[in-house]
Amino acid sequence: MPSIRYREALKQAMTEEMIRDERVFLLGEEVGYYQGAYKVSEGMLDKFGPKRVVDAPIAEAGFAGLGIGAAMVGLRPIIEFMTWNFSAVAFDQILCNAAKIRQMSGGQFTVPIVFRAPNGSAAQVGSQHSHAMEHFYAQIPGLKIIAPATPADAKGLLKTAIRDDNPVLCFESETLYSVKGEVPEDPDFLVPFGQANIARHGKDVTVVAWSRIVNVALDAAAKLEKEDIDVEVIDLRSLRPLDTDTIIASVAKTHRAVIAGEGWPYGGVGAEIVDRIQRLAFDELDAPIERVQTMDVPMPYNAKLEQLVIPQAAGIVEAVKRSLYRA
Amino acid sequence: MPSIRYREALKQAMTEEMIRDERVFLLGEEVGYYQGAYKVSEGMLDKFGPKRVVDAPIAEAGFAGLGIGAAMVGLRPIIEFMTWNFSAVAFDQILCNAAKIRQMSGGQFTVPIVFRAPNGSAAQVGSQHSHAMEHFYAQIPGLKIIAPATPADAKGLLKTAIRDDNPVLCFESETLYSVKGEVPEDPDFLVPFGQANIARHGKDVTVVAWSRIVNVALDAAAKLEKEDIDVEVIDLRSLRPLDTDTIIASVAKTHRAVIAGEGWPYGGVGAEIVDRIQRLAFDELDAPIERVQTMDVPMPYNAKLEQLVIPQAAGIVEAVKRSLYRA
Amino acid sequence: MVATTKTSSKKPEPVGPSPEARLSRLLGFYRQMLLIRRCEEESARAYAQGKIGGFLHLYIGQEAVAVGACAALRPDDYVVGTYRDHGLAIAKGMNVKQVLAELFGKVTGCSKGLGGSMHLFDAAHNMLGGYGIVGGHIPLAAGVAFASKYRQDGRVTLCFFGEGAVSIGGFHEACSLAALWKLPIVFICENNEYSMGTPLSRTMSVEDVSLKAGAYGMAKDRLFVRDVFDVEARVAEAVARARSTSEPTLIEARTYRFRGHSMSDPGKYRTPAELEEHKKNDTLAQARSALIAGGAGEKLAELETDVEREIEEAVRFAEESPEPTPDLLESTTYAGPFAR
Amino acid sequence: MVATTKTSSKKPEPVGPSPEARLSRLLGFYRQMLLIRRCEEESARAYAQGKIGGFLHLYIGQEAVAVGACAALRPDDYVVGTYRDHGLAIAKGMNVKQVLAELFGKVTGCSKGLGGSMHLFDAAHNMLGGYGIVGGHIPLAAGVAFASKYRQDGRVTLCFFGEGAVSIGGFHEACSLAALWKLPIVFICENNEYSMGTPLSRTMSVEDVSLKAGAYGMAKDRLFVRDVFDVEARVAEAVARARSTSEPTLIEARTYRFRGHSMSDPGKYRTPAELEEHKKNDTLAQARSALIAGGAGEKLAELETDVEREIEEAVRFAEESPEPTPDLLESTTYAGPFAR
Ligand SMILES: Cc1ncc(C[n+]2csc(CCOP(=O)(O)OP(=O)(O)O)c2C)c(N)n1
Ligand SMILES: Cc1ncc(C[n+]2csc(CCOP(=O)(O)OP(=O)(O)O)c2C)c(N)n1
Ligand SMILES: [Mg+2]
Ligand SMILES: [Mg+2]
Repeated sequence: MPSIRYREALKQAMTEEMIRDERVFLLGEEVGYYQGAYKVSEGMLDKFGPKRVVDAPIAEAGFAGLGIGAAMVGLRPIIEFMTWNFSAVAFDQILCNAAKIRQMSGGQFTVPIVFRAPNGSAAQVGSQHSHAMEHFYAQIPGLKIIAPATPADAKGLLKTAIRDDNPVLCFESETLYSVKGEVPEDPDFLVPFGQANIARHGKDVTVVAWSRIVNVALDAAAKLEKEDIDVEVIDLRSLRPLDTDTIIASVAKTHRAVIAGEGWPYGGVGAEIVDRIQRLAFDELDAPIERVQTMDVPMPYNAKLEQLVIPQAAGIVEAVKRSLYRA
Repeated sequence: MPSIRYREALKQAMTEEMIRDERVFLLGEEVGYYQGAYKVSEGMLDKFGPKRVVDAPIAEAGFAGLGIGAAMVGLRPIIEFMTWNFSAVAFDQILCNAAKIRQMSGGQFTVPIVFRAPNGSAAQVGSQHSHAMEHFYAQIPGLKIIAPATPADAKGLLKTAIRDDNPVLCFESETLYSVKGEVPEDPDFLVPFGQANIARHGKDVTVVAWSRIVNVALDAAAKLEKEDIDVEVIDLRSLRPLDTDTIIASVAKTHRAVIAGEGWPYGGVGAEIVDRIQRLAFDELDAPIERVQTMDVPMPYNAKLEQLVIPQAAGIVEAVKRSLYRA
Repeated sequence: MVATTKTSSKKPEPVGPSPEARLSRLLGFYRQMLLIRRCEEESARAYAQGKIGGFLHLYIGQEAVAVGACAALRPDDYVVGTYRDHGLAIAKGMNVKQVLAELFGKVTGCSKGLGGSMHLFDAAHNMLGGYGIVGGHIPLAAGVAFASKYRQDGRVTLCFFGEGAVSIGGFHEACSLAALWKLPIVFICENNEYSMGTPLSRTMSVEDVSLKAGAYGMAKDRLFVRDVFDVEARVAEAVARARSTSEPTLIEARTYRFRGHSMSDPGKYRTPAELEEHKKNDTLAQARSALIAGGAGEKLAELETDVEREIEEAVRFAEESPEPTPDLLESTTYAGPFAR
Repeated sequence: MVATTKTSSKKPEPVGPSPEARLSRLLGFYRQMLLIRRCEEESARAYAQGKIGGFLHLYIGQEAVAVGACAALRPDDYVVGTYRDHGLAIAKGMNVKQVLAELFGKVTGCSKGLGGSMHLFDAAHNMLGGYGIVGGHIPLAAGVAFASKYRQDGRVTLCFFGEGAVSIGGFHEACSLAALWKLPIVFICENNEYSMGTPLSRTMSVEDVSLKAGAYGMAKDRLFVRDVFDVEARVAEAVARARSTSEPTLIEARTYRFRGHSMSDPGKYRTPAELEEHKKNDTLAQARSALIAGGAGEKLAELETDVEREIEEAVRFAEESPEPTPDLLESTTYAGPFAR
């Protein structure tokens, strides 16, 4: 299997699906002539032309809504936000239209659309450009949420998303775009939603993570291994649907859980996972479920403070030890 | 103490604070000449004139942002959204500006602004008009979130909000506006944030609720009393800050908890409360923490289905019994 | 991009070959307008009886806009509207039964009773829905037109909204994209002088909404609605432009609503005199007089009894239809397996 | 509301009483423009050395806009800008030390190292910040003007944004509100022909951004920036209108950026020839020639060494300053006790 970068895996997914299905097109800021703000769509304009790789002006609510309308009548748009932060101006379109149209039309209209963008912190991009937006969207019924951590999942999950008849939001990460990994070439390689991947098998503590924090959790697991602590790392892959079974099965084995992800502590995906575990595996738990997340403040620009605010392997190590009463 | 309606209590709060402080003004759609879409501001235009009771065109992002800018330079705006649903088009202004400006200016600028509106379901207003928006906003550091359940708290919390130097979001309820209750007349009557109210004392199970669901929880408690189940009902009053101490003290006594509130099951305020309880009172819990919330679907128009989707006393009764293993 | 303009509202040349043809077309228009008027009146009654819940926004007084505009369309053309959508739904060909059943929250309604008054959808008639967030549907309509251009299917999309929507970002972004990408769409602003309780003068710095088109170099038109034929002709012009050269147009149609914003609106913001003045220009009444003057009195009588029968049947149908069942909730939320 | 217009860019009558006065004012302008240019060049170097992180958007080529515009202001007037805010900050009177220290992420920076390049704030100079969400700051600026009108403090607000921001809702809603409520604000669109890598022609259906003013009945002006005096004069006119009659103005200033959108931009979307062509109109170089021609060569030399010293000091200051400490995080998030 060839080893390619996360960003190329995403491009392969879009390219293969656009070859497969005339109705699929890519629209967003700088996706065409500029070759993508983060080069994810590099070369796609040459391949498909301006009809199917569309450069949009800065009007996220406008082109998000435009994509939803196009999807209602049978196209299958891929809408790229330059980053998920900028989807905040399109929040109403996703909340009130993308997620609602199927039900409020009595099931007459579906919205087969994909919204994708890098998410979470990058390097010192500051207060307004570092949001972990999945926590807002995962709450909303009618949407599906994916957060690939590896190049293979980036390709397989995005292809599944493009073929899905519901609105799917794909949360990528600028810091993952250059990461390499083996990726199948089969044009029908699909990764199903709702099936978490056990990134590392272990028996002592379950660490649940997604997107780039999966790698941070694996670092932490490696450190803990030296202290004879055997951590199981679950890569969720999709946040809605959430693979509760895999999480519960793991906790039933380890009896301890730590949830790690970017995003503020209050509520969000992390709290939801805690809620499910305590409800479905109450008698299995030998310790409180720990959470490791972004500090409860806006993202500071200063590099050291930014690193302090973002979840780190050291924080996961501590949380795992707390859950083992070894802290 | 005179008994007045929830909507009048809100008006008293705004009126008293506008008399007290020239910098306070009310701006929103139909707040003036129309006397308020829900009559909360009835008579205020006559009292204060169009300079301080400002009718706005339909441009929520615009006038939310305008309020933030005015607050940065020393005014103290009260921005009324016709309902919280419509704040979705202003989401970016609240997320990226209101909540961020103080920190990203190094503390130079504060944003003393209040956003207020009815929230959650009303009677059959359907898919796009029934959102429980507090779950999105409570996640965001830099904001304070209040959700008064009684006329007295509506007045006291809103007055505290108007005097607060931070952005405060006030979640009201159309179905509470006509509810009557005793309200102090003291112009300096303030209800502090972060202090929950024990709406009913009990020893068997703790039910945590906010806004109009507090009343639903009290109904459930009354029903359960007949079955010799003694429920303690906690009215949170403010969601950020959240009065964790009161919740934990109650759970330490009852050893069982049920969280009840409008809003979808995935994440949100309910999940956050579960997370805090299991982390801080792990050894106190004799049963999984239960949650009673809106079903995980958009709000249907049909009256019976709507009632099925919204949290009801019966659902709280069942959850309480489950937590007592009596279901 | 050239911006064509028309702001007078003088009568255009008669549409159709002969006066007879014109008269029979007027009969057709009158029937649709009457059907809408009666549907709204029955809705109001049913609302008072508690058979309809939530918000109810009546179209009474504005019938000529939707009827005239839809007359300029092919059946395969698309329409997108606001929460004030009953008239548009009927004008686009939807059955009154489906509409009233939806308002009654019945499973036989166009949206299975899940959408309600503000959210009428009908795939069969390319009615892409009524929407409750002011301005939120305008980009969506641009997307429908984008799809037509993408597929070269020759269809045109009409997007309706009130003058209150013109100040919000969704209007601006949709117009910007439609003009930039030359989308086959006609934006129809139904300027009924009030945004809820707020008159034009307090929501906009310019009274002429069609001026907004200049910001996008978009073709525009402006008319004061007095005549359904005029509406048809003006919209037909814009539709032709969209179909032939794929250029968008902004049309301002000055009209007036005879009822409150919604059922809960006491309407204190306008005087009875103002209301009465406008009712003198009721396009429905005028069409009726024209028909009588034109000697179609007999046909008219038939038509009116016929409409009454249709309305009665629709009300009965709505009342007697079953309600939607809980199993619909999850199956309509997601296509395929539920995601939680 | 009358919409005044000027679209030529012919030289206005000399500002100030005498040629001497004009020359000394030009010296002042040149100093500010040079300070900005040099600050940006040093920032670029520091960025390459990894001393500055995140995004860095340079103002090189556009200096005359901020300098000319701020020259038309009183110290107590307000400015609000985008992420491309270094030039505006300095033009409004901020010390280069505070600016560079902020870019270096130091606690001595204007925003304590918490904001960074995109978020320069300075209450002392009424610099209300640089903002990262395109269009998001425009309504906010309208609010600052609203406060001035509310308090009758006679202040004017200048709001800067790029032509890429004109398609987004925030621009439209802010203009709608400012025109409706007659707010004392001047909207300055710095049209540098590119929105990141996208030329004007592919982001807007009209090339003349000032046309957008017509949609609001707002006063407008349009100039091709060749001369800092011209910028000052045109902005002064709009500022006077705002201050005297509390009317907003939309000014389009056609300009050009000599560097990439940000440091990561390879700039493949334009030819070196195009860039060189524009560099010939570099307002900084032209001001310099004018000063020499005017016989101010000596003063010029002094000034330039002086600026060099100021820049050196600022860089040293930024490098040697301490970083912000963790305790700042919570205390800057909330005024008063933390809310969790
Ligand atoms: C974004 C948003 N803000 C506010 C509302 C509440 N609202 C519903 S209709 C309406 C007035 C709209 O007036 P107009 O656009 O003129 O349409 P009309 O009702 O006159 O047909 C308002 C303020 C809403 N639905 N959406
Ligand atoms: C809402 C939003 N969408 C996208 C971006 C990403 N972005 C930052 S600057 C920029 C281009 C802006 O161009 P222009 O407005 O012309 O200003 P200039 O950079 O030329 O000064 C884009 C797309 C953003 N910051 N905010
Ligand atoms: Mg109207
Ligand atoms: Mg630009």
